[in-house]
Amino acid sequence: MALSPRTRALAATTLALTAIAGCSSASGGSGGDGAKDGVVSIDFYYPDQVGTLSTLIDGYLKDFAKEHPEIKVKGVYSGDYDQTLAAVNTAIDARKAPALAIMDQSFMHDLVERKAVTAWNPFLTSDADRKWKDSFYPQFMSNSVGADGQVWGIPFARSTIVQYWNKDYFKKAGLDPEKPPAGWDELVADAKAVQSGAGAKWGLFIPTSTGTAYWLYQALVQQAGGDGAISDRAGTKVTVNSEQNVKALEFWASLGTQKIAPTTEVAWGTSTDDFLAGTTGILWTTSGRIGSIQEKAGFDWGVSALPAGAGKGAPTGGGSLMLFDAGVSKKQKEAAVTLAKFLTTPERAADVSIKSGYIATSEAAWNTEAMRAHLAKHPQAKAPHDAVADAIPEMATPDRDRVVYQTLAPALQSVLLKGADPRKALDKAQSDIDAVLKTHR
Amino acid sequence: MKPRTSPRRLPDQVFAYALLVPAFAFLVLFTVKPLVSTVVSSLYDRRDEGPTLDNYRLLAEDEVFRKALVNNLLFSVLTVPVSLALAMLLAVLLQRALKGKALLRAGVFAPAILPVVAVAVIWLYFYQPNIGVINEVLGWFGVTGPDWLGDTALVLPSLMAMMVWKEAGFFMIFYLAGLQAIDPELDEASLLEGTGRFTHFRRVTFPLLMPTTLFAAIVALADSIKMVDFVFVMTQGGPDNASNLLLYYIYRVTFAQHWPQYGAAISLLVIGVLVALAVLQIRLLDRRIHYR
Amino acid sequence: MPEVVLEQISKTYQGARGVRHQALTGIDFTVPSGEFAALLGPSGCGKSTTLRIVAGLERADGGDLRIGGRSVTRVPAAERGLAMVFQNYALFPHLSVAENILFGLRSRRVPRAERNARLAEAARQLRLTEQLDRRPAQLSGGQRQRVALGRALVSGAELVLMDEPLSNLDARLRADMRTELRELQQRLGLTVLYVTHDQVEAMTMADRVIVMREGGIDQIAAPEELYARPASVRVASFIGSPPMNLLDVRRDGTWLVLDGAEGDGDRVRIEAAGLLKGLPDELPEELVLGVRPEDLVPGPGELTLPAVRIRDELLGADRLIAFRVGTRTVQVRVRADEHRPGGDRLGARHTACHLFDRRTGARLDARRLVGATG
Amino acid sequence: MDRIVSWPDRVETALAWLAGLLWTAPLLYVFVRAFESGTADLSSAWQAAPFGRYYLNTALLVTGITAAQLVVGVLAAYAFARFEFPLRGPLFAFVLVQLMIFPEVLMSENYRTIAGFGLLDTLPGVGLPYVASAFCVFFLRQAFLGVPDELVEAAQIEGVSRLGILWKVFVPAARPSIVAYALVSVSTQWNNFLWPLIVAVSDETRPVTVGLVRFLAPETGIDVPRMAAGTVIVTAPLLALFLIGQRQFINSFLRSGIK
Repeated sequence: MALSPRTRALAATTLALTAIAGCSSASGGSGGDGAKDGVVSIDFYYPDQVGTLSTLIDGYLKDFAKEHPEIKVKGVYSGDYDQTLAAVNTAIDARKAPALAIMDQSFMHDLVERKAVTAWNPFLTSDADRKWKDSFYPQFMSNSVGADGQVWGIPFARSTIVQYWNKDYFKKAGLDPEKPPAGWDELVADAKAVQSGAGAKWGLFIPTSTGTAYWLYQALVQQAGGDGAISDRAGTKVTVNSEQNVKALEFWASLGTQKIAPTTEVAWGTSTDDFLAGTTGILWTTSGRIGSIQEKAGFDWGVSALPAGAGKGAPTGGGSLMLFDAGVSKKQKEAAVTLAKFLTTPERAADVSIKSGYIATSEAAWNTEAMRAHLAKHPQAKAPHDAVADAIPEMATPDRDRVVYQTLAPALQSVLLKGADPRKALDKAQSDIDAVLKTHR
Repeated sequence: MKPRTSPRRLPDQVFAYALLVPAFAFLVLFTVKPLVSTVVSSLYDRRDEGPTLDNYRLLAEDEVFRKALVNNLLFSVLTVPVSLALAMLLAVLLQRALKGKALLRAGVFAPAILPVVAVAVIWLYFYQPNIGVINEVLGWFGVTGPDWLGDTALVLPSLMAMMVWKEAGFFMIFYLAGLQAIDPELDEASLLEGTGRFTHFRRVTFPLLMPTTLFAAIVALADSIKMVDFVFVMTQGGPDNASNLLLYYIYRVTFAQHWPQYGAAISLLVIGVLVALAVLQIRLLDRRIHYR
Repeated sequence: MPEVVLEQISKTYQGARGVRHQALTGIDFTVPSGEFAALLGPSGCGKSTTLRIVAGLERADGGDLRIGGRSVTRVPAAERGLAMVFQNYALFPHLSVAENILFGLRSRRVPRAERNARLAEAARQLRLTEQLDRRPAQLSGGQRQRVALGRALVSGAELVLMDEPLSNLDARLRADMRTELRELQQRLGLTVLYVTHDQVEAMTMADRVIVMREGGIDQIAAPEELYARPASVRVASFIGSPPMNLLDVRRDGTWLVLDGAEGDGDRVRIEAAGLLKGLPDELPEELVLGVRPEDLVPGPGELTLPAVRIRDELLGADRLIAFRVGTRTVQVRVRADEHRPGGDRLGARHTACHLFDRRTGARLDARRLVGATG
Repeated sequence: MDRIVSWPDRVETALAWLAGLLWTAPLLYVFVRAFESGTADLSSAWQAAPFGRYYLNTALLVTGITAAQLVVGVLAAYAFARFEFPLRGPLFAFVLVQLMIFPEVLMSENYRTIAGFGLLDTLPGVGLPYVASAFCVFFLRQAFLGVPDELVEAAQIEGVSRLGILWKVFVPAARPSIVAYALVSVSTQWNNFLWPLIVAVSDETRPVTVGLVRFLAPETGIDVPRMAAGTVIVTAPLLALFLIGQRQFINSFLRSGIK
């Protein structure tokens, strides 16, 4: 029987609509208690800021499935940290939160305030559990723990800022290629030498992008002798206009006025490419870039801890494993803890470090055989380990997007890119930030 | 099919309403209802306590919002006419008898079908200050190119140029359609009278394309506000909020900062501006076809 | 002195898939200054292309075109000193009547005072004074036509090209405009090249008609000559309403045998010794015999056709009677009151009969063979 | 038509080619870079993210939304174009005003609505806010108004029902407009990014645009061939479709009477 045109159209439309509707059930999630036939299902969101991490985690998840048939993990690669936060927020609103996710540690206050995350403490009851928790570097744990002692994050893909320098340029400029600048004066002198003596377009790149300016600023504040952490442990008290803060920003701005660095934005994402292309002689950026620079550099290069001034040290950064609450059952949380322990064994921590450039999160990881063999081959990889000794916590506040991205970063940029007065800019940022944080105290 | 008998036939008016049910159901669900709840939501503070006008008070002082608003106005006011003017020029050029016309049309139109994010990815690379293509090309001529996206003064114009590149081909199609509706005899009459090309364009083609222009302007204006995808890929609103745009700011406030109440207040302001513009344009549309 | 001369003008179009289509082959004609010439032919015959080549809207592939003695083959349209009235009038919908009429003068930067004077004069002549502020959409068809004409007139060009300018008007208006146009042309002494597919327009207005067919010219003649002595079967069948009766015949000694009749018994034979007298000996076998409807009378004549009356039709003053001759139908026009009873014969005078060579379609004349001009 | 070629003609031709070059050069560049080491970059990019799945999602979204918009829009446009009923003017004005209030501006509340339906991270969740398109209703109404009355009356005399008239008279007569709208809608939805970014979290629901950005998220700096390869993967199919169907595509625009 031939269908009338109208029936055909109706059928086609119905088909199209059911096609979309049919896919609605595709994404399960951790809803319900997630347990079926003794198998617990959980979602695990993981970002990848370096391009190699997602492949690594996919591999670990396969191993985990073999070792723990009772737990079914659905890994969701969720973009970068900001996108992961947005994705997790969406999932929380849908009450389908992942049981476990790698989150930027500095999101902690927002997540805690919104009661989105669960503390690890209730799940760390045995001695072995506590030993596991204590195995991580205290520098990394320092901003994973709230003022009340609750543990919110387990370090996983952590990093810090290090200094890369182009040894070929140093040689050409008549500098000692094995001796990176160790203080601000040397830094400026070496940068100038690299420009005039080796023909580098720029001497020094310190990224000024909206998303990361605060992080590099923390290091400069620390070096200026101030409190590089900027925020207190509760995240509600922030100081950005102390003498040392101003001094740090003045120094940073002076790089531009001395034509060592551009007065346009030094983009976080492409500054490594600029270093690799020989645009700049020295680059400050995350330790996570060691791997890709090693792979791509067509010249001799070195990496070290940042120079020191009145103070010393750089902030840590990167992601920690966090437990989520919305729609996640106790069983699923326990499964998530099992997964977290699996992902953070010294062997895997060493593996993550070797293959992605993140810093191995415990001393035990640095002492694994794989790591030793790696260090023997690539002595540069030791630099972040040394940097960790002086590491300070990453600035973290509630309402981070407003405080850091919308207030502090534009204030820094207005000085660095548009020549505003550092003190005025920081005073204004201070009052704006206080106004925002007032509602969170 | 069974024959229908007329007594059971719905009156025309009822039938018409029935036809409108699906459209209005969705309009109510995804326009009216959210509009109302946006109004309500904007009257509550972050902890959902209220009612209060705090959000609006904040809006008046919010420098980031003011920047995003000014940026977006600049963006719309410049990209819409420039895109349309270029589109018109391209249409006039590519409407003529010309070898390879189809190829050229396809080439100019191609960027229009690319997703904005793909366009953004491409241009992000072109705009790189030290390793980007544009500055490399400028370098051949001994010009040291600026930092297109890193300079607070250049970032918005750079983004505008990119969007004009993307959109002009799209509106060119509208204009090609409009040009086809113009009687070729009119062009020939001008040709015989010795009317210069520019005069002919100014006195004949341009006025006759006015209806197309108004129609395209509505679409272009809407696009200039809702297509902010490139901000995500290229600048995240920076540096120093120089490329922050309204919808991107709404997104950040609502989702990154988890502050839907304040996001609602901003949305309402944007909607107010949009509706005012829409009403204005519909008025113009109403009056448009005097001579048809 | 805008005399228009076309010499061996040819034009081909690039069709789909590179197939070239010959639109015009060797067009030759002259329009003397001050004359009204009509290009007449069915659609697709190349008359519009010819006009557009003269206008400069299209370029000829070969041949020479001279206007007022100057070769203009490579001269842009605007510099040929001519005006054109388009089929759809080419009025700018967004401009007023006055602006439309003055459009070209503004382009040519004619001073304002002179513009206004010319506008007033044209508007007066064309009775458009009241409508000057209106838009084309507010005008009637005839008024629009006059606006288009007005634009041609104010240009001051002495050569005006018209492309079927009356085809969008109703019958009544068309008849009025024909007279008006002719009068205007005469009064202003314009040289006009006029394209039409309507023979009535051509015959009533033109000093000279150029009949075109398939990219070539069939005949160039004054309307009377065209009617009285069509140069070919094609022209004969195109001119006149109803057109000339044409019968395929074969020559058999002094007889003409009507083709297409079945069997010997029905074969129609016409005694034609008088008609054939004086024609050359090498006369072809196969001929076409043509007689106009008004040249046939019921009853015997110098040439007599056996005929059977089948129906008649009253056309006001005239009556059109259909006869069957052999297997063919022949139309006869008589005065309406001349209602003679139908006999079984039709007669015609020898001088009213036309003979054509069936193979070439060319007219055969007593004194000489008149070939169709090619 | 080949007219007499004057020097302004030559200038225009040169300008046309210059424009063509300016508009195509960036794309050509991307394609050249994507293939600079054969297909290696392409295959590694293809494997780096589930582009196949993203494509499927985009295809389902684009066809589903466009089909739904057309059904809803055709019905509403028919009502506005053909029938007299109380409040017709105000209701149509309401639709017109909605031209400017697109779902993105109301994303926060639409998000709540979708979350309330339990449709977050589902394809219907991505598509539903777009089903009623004011632009579609407006555009099709214009097209329907152009359908001659005689056609409708002829059908009425034949005893065709009102829906039958819609299907047999209006829809065929307005086909170029419907096709043109469908093309605009497909291209808009293909482009859509912000709303899916918010609603679609997992690979099972992400459309290509969101997938591309996720694919590029790693901040390793700019790897041009890889980026070019990803861009080619995302753009090539639509470009190919366009090149194959460009004549119909442009023609349907031209015939739709967008003026």
